[in-house]
Amino acid sequence: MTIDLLTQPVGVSHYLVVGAVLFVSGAVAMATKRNAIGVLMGIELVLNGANLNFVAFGSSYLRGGSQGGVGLDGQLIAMFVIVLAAAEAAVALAIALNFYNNHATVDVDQGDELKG
Amino acid sequence: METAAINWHSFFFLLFALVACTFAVAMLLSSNIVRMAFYLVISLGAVSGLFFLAGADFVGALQLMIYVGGTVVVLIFGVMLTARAPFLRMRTGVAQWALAAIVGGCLLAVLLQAALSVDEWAPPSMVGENPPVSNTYTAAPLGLGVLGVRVDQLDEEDATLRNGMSGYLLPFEIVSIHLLVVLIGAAYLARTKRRPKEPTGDRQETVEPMISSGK
Amino acid sequence: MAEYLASYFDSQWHWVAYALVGLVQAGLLLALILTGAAVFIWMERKIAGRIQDRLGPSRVGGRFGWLQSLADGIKLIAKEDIVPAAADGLLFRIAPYISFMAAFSVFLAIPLADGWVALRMNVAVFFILAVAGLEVLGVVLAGYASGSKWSLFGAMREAAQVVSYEVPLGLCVVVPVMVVGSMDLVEIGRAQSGWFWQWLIFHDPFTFITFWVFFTCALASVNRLPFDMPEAESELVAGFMTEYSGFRWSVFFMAEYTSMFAVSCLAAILFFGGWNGPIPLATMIGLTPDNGALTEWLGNLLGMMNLIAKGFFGVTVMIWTRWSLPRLRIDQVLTTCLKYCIPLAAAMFLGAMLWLYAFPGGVVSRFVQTSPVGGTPTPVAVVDGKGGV
Amino acid sequence: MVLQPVDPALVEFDVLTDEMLVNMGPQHPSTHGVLRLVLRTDGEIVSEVRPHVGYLHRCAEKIGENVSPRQWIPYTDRMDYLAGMNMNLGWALTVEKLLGQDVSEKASTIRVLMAELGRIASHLVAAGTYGLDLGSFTPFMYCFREREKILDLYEWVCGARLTYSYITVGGVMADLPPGWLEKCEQFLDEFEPVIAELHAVLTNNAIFIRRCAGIGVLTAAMALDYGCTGPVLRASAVDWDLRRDGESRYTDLYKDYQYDVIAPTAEGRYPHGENYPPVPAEAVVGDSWHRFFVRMLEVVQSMRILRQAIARYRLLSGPVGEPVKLLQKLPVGEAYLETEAPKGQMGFMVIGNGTAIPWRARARSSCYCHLSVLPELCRGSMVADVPAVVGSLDIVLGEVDR
Repeated sequence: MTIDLLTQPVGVSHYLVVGAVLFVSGAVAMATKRNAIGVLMGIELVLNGANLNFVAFGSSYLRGGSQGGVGLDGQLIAMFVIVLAAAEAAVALAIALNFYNNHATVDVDQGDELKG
Repeated sequence: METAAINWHSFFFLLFALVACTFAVAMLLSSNIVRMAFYLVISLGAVSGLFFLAGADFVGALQLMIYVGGTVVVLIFGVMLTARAPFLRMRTGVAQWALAAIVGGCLLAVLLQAALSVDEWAPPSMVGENPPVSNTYTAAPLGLGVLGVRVDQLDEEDATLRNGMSGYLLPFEIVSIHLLVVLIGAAYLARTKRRPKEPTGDRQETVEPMISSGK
Repeated sequence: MAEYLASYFDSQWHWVAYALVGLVQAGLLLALILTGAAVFIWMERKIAGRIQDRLGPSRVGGRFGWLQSLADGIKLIAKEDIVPAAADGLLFRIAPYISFMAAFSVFLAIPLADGWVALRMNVAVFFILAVAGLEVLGVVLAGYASGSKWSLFGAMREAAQVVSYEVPLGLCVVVPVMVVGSMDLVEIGRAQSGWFWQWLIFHDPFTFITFWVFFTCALASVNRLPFDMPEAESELVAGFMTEYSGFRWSVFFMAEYTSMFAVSCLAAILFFGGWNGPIPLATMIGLTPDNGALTEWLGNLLGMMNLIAKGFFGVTVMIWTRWSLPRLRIDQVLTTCLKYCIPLAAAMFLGAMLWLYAFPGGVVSRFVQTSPVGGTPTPVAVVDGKGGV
Repeated sequence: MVLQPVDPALVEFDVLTDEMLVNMGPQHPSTHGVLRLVLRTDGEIVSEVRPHVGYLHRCAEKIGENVSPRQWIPYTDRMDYLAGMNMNLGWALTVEKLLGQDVSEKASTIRVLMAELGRIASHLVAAGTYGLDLGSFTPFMYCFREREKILDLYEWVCGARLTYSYITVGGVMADLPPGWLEKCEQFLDEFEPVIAELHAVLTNNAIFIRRCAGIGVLTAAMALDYGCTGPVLRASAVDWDLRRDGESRYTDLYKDYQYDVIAPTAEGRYPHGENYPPVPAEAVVGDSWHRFFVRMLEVVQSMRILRQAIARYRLLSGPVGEPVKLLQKLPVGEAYLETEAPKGQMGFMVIGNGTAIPWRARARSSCYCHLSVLPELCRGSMVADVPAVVGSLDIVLGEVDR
């Protein structure tokens, strides 16, 4: 199957595989990184994996020219995601900075005041 | 396979895909925050290459501009502001890594299975020996799509269905207002309050936050 | 060319042909840019010399010191490549190439003449802005990876400055895009063919002012005086380049000159007619596609000369500015952006929009003249054809 | 690790950043030599500046206690190496005061010529390097082009371009060569239009004004407290010039010349201000812009004095006089004299003990005092303002460290 993927013309599945790898990398990064900014980067990666899927589903080109899938909505949603992610990064960064102001570190494991 | 056609499209797809995946994993494994940012940039850049290959030029350029150009610079900015030691490292425990690896592996398995199991998503039998360089107009349809005119739905016979795609103008505006509020909030949040340092010993330390009286 | 080459290969090896052709084209572009950078460095030194009442380089290569850049280059390559002990080796080594790559990639989408473009994109303007913005990454990484405080200062300044100036730059670029109705630089160039009063800078008063805002922001985004905050040599030693030496330093240098040329070319295409000269000389003497492939080629060659001459002129103005003005302070640079450039650019955007609304005749005729080019129906044409809009 | 309660006394900053200690110098393009400034910065804002001096210390004063006054003349050249003639003059006058010796009128006139040329040369360096500090390279070349002409004149007189040892105890080493005065007049004629040029590229340049007007404001009281002198003091609206207000042994040199002491009024107006470029609205008396402007105007006054001195020299005849013997015995006693050097008041002290070698030789440098006011001026400014302030104080490290 893998060999097939390498030699076949590129289709939606190819993009989905790449998207899956990015998504999982991002998700694991979110789980393992202790640095708040590292977690943020994980989120970016997850969003990108999802974006890749949207674009792939929306691309008529990857379907051999036939219409179908989500059409332009794929690109439109990708656009929304990118713009929102940029704003989200700014907000998350502000939170990280504030966290840093209060804790003098960006280690998220230190933010445990609310723990019983 | 008899149609083992690695055409140029496949070639560049494989190249970009490899770069994107490699650096995504590298970012995951790196413990140096600046290198992580750097790997993330390369990964995102390669993803934008994938967008171009999928015929989504506008989204690809948007990705380069906003994601790679903007977001990551902001990230690096944050890194520099918050890194006390020049090259900050924070180690994650082995147990946590193991757990994450197991969960991540399972997730990947499920996703791959999903990606490869639907026939409709499988590679088209024939893209053509030499797919043309994509020079379709992507910006205009997207703009029209936001306004509710869907050029890709024109084949739809049912006009109500065609126009039923009422566009994204309202959501777009709502989101942009929302983002404005959020960004102002972020700017406020990032400000900090601090006490001017007490004079300590011989050092004169009355820090004036003003820059200077001149223009 | 690629298709021609590919026809010699089996179908499964077509990608090799594409890769080869891609490499050749990239090599040609690189040659153009590196030669350009060498010439610009020589020009800068010569012009600076003349402005400062001295000769500038005068010995290497016989007269005028025209081989000075080559001599400098050889010297720089021969110098030791020092990586400071406190540096992050990988990032330190790779940063200059990121900057150069970004500056270089801009030329992928710049049409040197009608249709002479490495990668024709329908979102070329947007792509160029996006790619040019990547240069900041190399600088930021260099500043951070150097492990030097001066470098870090430079990197912080660069990040703040370039991110700020991208906003007015984008707003300024939107104005010609709006006037022409396309983000394709080839379309924008074609829309300005004819006499020089067809140039977009003379289209209306708003585009005229937009150009000056654009030029100011371009100066800031390529870090030239009076906006050369990241390397401000009298404050930050050499800013992000402090720890660099030898070849890597020269790569940064080339990136700077390349991006200067890139924004000049972009300005030329967006506002000064691109490859169209002030008088339609090529059309007058019959160097048009109608008269055959050779005349088309010659006409395009003339157009390329035109564009490069305009780019050179832009670079010359930048050099002239650099050697005439003192440097602003970083807060003043940001104030200039936020207080003057952005409102001005936004006002010009609105003004140009109203102008187009008030005097639609000119722009409509231009649009009809230049809209769908080539045989393939575009989605826009589909919309028009079906009367969907 | 705990959240701090809101306190009205807290100051709001943009973003919390780490404080950095940054070494500016001793190898830095804009510290004018080997000055080392330790900056404590918070982002771009400087909270503290500490000058560290001593990198150019050459024990000149100690050497002065082991050589005769005339032998020490070359060491004074190396104090303010941008205006060596003025240093020579200060030391020569001080020793003459101890010896009670007068010099011929011709030698005095030559001394005025040399001292004012030196003032122009020094102020040209100050103006040029100030442009350089603010990122403008071209005025620097213009200034040095003019300075070269002065150095040519000096070379013709004494054979040296930097360390002259020309003015010496008891007079000058030699009379002016024939044709020198014409050359000097030619220089003055050529230099006059250049000043307007410099005003155009620096003084009146909008960016230049934004960079230095209102930056590093030194109030008159602070200037007096810190012992600032020379153009730095005058720019703070203190009308004080030793050529007019100093000791008679020094002021006698200048008493017959017409010139203005350049100092703004407390409102920032200059004498005969209508002849000069307007003072920008942003400028505050005592800021970097005024310090720069005072020097530019002093150059004009020096040119006035030079023209008068040339006319005066033409009327004089007779020999220029011999300097004192190389190993002239000094009387028991001490003498201290301050002269108006281009950078500020340059005081020399000599204590004789009956031998040819002074018991004590001492120099009081204005730049040292100017350097001490630097932390006050730079506190709370931005990193880019530090070179702007250092440059406007016009420090020369050879004089600070001696």
